[in-house]
Amino acid sequence: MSWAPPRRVLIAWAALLALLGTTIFLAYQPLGNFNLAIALCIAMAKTLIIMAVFMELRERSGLMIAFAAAGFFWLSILVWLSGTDFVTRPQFPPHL
Amino acid sequence: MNPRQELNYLNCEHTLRSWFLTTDHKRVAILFAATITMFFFIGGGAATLIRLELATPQGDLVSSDVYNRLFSMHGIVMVWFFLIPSIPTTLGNFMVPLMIGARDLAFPRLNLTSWYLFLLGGAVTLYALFIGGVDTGWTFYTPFSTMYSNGHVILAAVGVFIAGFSSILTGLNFIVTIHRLRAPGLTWYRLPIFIWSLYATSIILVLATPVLAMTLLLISLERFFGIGIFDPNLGGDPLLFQHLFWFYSHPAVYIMILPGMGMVSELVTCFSRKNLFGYKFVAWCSIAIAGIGFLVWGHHMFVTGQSVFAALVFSFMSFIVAVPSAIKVFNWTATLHKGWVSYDAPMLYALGFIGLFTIGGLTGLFLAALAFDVFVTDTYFVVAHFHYIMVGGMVTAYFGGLHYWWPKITGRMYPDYWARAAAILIFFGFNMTFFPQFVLGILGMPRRYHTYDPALQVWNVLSSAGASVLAVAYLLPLLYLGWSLFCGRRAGPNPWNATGLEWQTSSPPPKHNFPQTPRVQRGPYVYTPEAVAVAQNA
Amino acid sequence: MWREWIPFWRPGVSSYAGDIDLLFAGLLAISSLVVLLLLVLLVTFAVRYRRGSNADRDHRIKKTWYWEISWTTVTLIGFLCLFVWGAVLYLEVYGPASNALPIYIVAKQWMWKAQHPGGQREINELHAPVHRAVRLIMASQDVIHSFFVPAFRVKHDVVPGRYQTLWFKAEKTGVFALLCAEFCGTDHSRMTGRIVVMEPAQYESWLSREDVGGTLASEGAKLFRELGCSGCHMGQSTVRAPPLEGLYGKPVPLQDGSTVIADEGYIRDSILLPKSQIAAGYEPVMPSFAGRVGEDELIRLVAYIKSLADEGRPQR
Amino acid sequence: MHEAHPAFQYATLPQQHDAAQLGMWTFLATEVLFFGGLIVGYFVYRFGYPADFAAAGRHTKIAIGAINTGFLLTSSFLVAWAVTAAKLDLGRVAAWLLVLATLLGAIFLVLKGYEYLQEFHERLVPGRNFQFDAAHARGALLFFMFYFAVTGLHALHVAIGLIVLLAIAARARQGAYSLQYHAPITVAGLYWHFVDVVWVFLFALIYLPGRSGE
Repeated sequence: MSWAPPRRVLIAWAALLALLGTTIFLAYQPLGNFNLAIALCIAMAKTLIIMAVFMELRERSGLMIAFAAAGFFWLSILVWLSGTDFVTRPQFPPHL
Repeated sequence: MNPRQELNYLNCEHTLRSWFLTTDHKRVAILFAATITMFFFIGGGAATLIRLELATPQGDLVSSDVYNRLFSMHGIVMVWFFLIPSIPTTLGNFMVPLMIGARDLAFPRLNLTSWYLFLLGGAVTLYALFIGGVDTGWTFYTPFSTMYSNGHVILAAVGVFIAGFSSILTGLNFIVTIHRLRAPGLTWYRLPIFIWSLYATSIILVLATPVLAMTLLLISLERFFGIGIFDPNLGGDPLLFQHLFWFYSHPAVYIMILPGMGMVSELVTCFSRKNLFGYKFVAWCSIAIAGIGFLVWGHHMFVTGQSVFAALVFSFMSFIVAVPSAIKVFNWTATLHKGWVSYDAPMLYALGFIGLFTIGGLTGLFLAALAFDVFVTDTYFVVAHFHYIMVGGMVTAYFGGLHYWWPKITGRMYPDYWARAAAILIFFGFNMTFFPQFVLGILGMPRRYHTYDPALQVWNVLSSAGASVLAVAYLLPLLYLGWSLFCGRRAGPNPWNATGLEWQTSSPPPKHNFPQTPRVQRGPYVYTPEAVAVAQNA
Repeated sequence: MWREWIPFWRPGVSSYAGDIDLLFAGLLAISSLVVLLLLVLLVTFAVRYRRGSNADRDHRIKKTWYWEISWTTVTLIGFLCLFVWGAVLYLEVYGPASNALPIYIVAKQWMWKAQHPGGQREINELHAPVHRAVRLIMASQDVIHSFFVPAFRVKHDVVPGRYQTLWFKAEKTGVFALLCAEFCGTDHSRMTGRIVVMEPAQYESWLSREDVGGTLASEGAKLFRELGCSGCHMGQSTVRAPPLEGLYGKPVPLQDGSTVIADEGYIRDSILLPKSQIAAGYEPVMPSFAGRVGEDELIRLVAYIKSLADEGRPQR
Repeated sequence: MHEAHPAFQYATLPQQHDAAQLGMWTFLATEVLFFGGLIVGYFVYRFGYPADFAAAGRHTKIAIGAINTGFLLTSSFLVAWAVTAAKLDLGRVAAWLLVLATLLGAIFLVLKGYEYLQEFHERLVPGRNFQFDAAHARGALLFFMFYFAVTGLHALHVAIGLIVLLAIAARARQGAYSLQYHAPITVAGLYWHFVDVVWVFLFALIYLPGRSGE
């Protein structure tokens, strides 16, 4: 059965579906602001699994991993620095 | 062997098809060069009309609507269709594989695609500009652009959007090429600084341009459907647009200037016959500028009602990003120390660059200082500042590079006398045009003004007079470089006795650059005493 | 004054203009020094070590490390000083003003409209007393404009959809240019006006000379009745709607548990978006007035509600 | 099985593969920031209008969203499987797996379209017929503008992915890929997985807010 899926790919798939279930379940628990944090953490976990296994990043060089991380890192710069404005602005949203 | 018989990338094929479907990076570079030269003169034409209009304070040459379209056209064309692609897509495209000893870029077909996208984007934008134009300025600020402008905003934005993908593809190609196609022995610290700076540029192209693309898409949607996420009437925030726009457009300034800095590093070393002072520092400064350059965009928004805290952060980062630029200037100066300085035309451009860039950079500090920015932002002080960086810096470096590599690209030498005359004329014409604009800014003349206080006329007339000198000076190279194509003396493989790999192949280079892949054993600027002596006697 | 001797320099006339001019002088001095130093070095090196000269080229600097570290450090420290200088001044210019005279500004394509608390209205002109802090509450009816007075060394964008405040204190009487500094369309360059700074006595007499229908607050009160606001917010009917007396400047507890300070911006938004911030204990029954009242009328309503703050809590 | 040669600018096939991978990852970094522009807008307004976003989030169709997420994850799994099969010279298996993955992607698009239709009937389309509980209308409008823009763009990416996968499947069926030469199928796979990653985040941002209560 050489055409069967490799074990790690199968496991990753199962883990992804399990995480999907978990995130939906946790979204219905009243946890306040933690709901968003948890949802994002699970999304990140899923991303890591997809990248490491499906996208075979774990077999790649550090350079490739750095490239994969670069986009997310720069996005975090964008979020963080625009955030400094909106979080500390007395007039956002337009009232307040 | 008769040099006329020697096959090179120019004479190996002659059909139109061989040009328009070429994947040779050198030919693609020529295609780009022709295109951006056209855009340079379109943008320059608009600038000429602007300066002509501003010679009198009443606004009597064109109507204010036409004037607004002129400066928008000048900005859009110059920024996206000349400055950003200029060095990377022409000199970079031509030289990157040559300088790293490769046969081509990593993705030659992508490279050609990039040109076609650029052409398409340019055509769409030009169409928008000529069927009625855009009156938003190159910044497309909402809500003016989305709800009040009566220009062809969507078309222009779509054009820029398409051209943005051309930039992304070029940057991507360079990154992969520099990582994967270096000749054997060519380690990172043996790379010419020009390559380092193009690598840094590519990082910005790849990571900033998509945000611009998304922003332009959003304002196009907002304008098309009449609803959108920046509309203050619907709870949106126009400042979010400015954040997204400047997240691209501030790093874009570094897209423009970094290749210029790399260019000057090549020129200063070659014409001083000396290794670059502080090579590693200069190399890493390029990367540092590319990185920190992403953290400063809010300094365009100090007076917009952004939070005071954010303004402080952005001001601080802006001062930090100026440090690596300052380091570079010091290193270029120190490179001359105990060198063998010659005054060929490219070197004159390089020296001009150092002077003009220094003034542009220092006035950048004025604008980074928060309280002073409150006074002079949105005035001619800003206009003068960024023209010192972009025209005084970037365009001067581009001309320097063009003159430096012209013999390599065409195999011909240009008339030396004329080239030096043009370099000097550009320097003086430039200062005459833009220095008075600093004064105008201090006197409180806002930018994008069609009419102005008659008391300011004398400075505007000075500036306009300088602009006419500058216009002539920019036309000169077109003439003598064009002449040299047919009548210029033939240049050998290495007319400057420079050290780079690109000089080790014939001029113009053969189709696949090198007869055999070169092996590299030393750094980029190792001028041996013998090499110096040859140059000394030449 | 020495500054007046320089041909391209007009000294600033606001309370903070002197400091900003000093900052400019400082920046200019430092930059000139740097440019001079570089110029001298470049010219010296380029001439002395030109090709063909016999200058000594032995003993080149080999260790570049020390040089790099030293000029990086010096530059960094210099820049940080400039940052602090600029930032401290910025906090003063954009900070709060004490005991300031409020004046309302509405920007629209392509004019500046000013409204004084006493009801005086002007277009493209702004009369202000000398030596007295003036606080501008600015709104835009359409696109982004920017209130720029070069002589005061100050500007601030006026972004639609909210109030923006800016203060200045003129130290000299005279007429100064008011400009729009953010591109706003066809007649952007004609969206200019005059700031007339007068002696306090003259200012008072100017105020009384102006033909006014009533104070801003009294016009607001009229609007308040015409629009039917008084039906819920006044007298005995304040069961359904919160009373507005003594509201301005006080914290308001909201339904979601948070509190906000009732400043001009809050009042404005409560009129336009009544359902976004409901005061604790009230039903969200107020209709929105967005689209029914313009920025001019809003200013009057806000002025009126502000004036109720001083009345304390009368007949309840 | 024909012998594969590197393109002229490369010295070896591994070098060419490596360049292709690096190029794709660079492109994906670009894509992250492309979607990032919208995501920033989302976070800014979610910070500004938390209650409105919660209310709007409750109006999304979480059942369809969850099923769609499952389909995309599975389709991604099939593509990863296909890549390993292609490397084992099992071209026909790889082709069938890719076709299956394409099918799941197509179902995703169909369900997405059905979801849009429902939202249209519920008057949730900004600019067309938007109507929402007045207390939360302001933020909800921004939410749904974000929603349609970002899912629309994502759907476009899915559609492009479907075409790419089918083209690759055709080539795989002809046995074009092997352990030595498999750059196109791996690179196409990277793209498809990335589309999946984007959706994973969109699912968390669109369907989950406000589920835990009023």
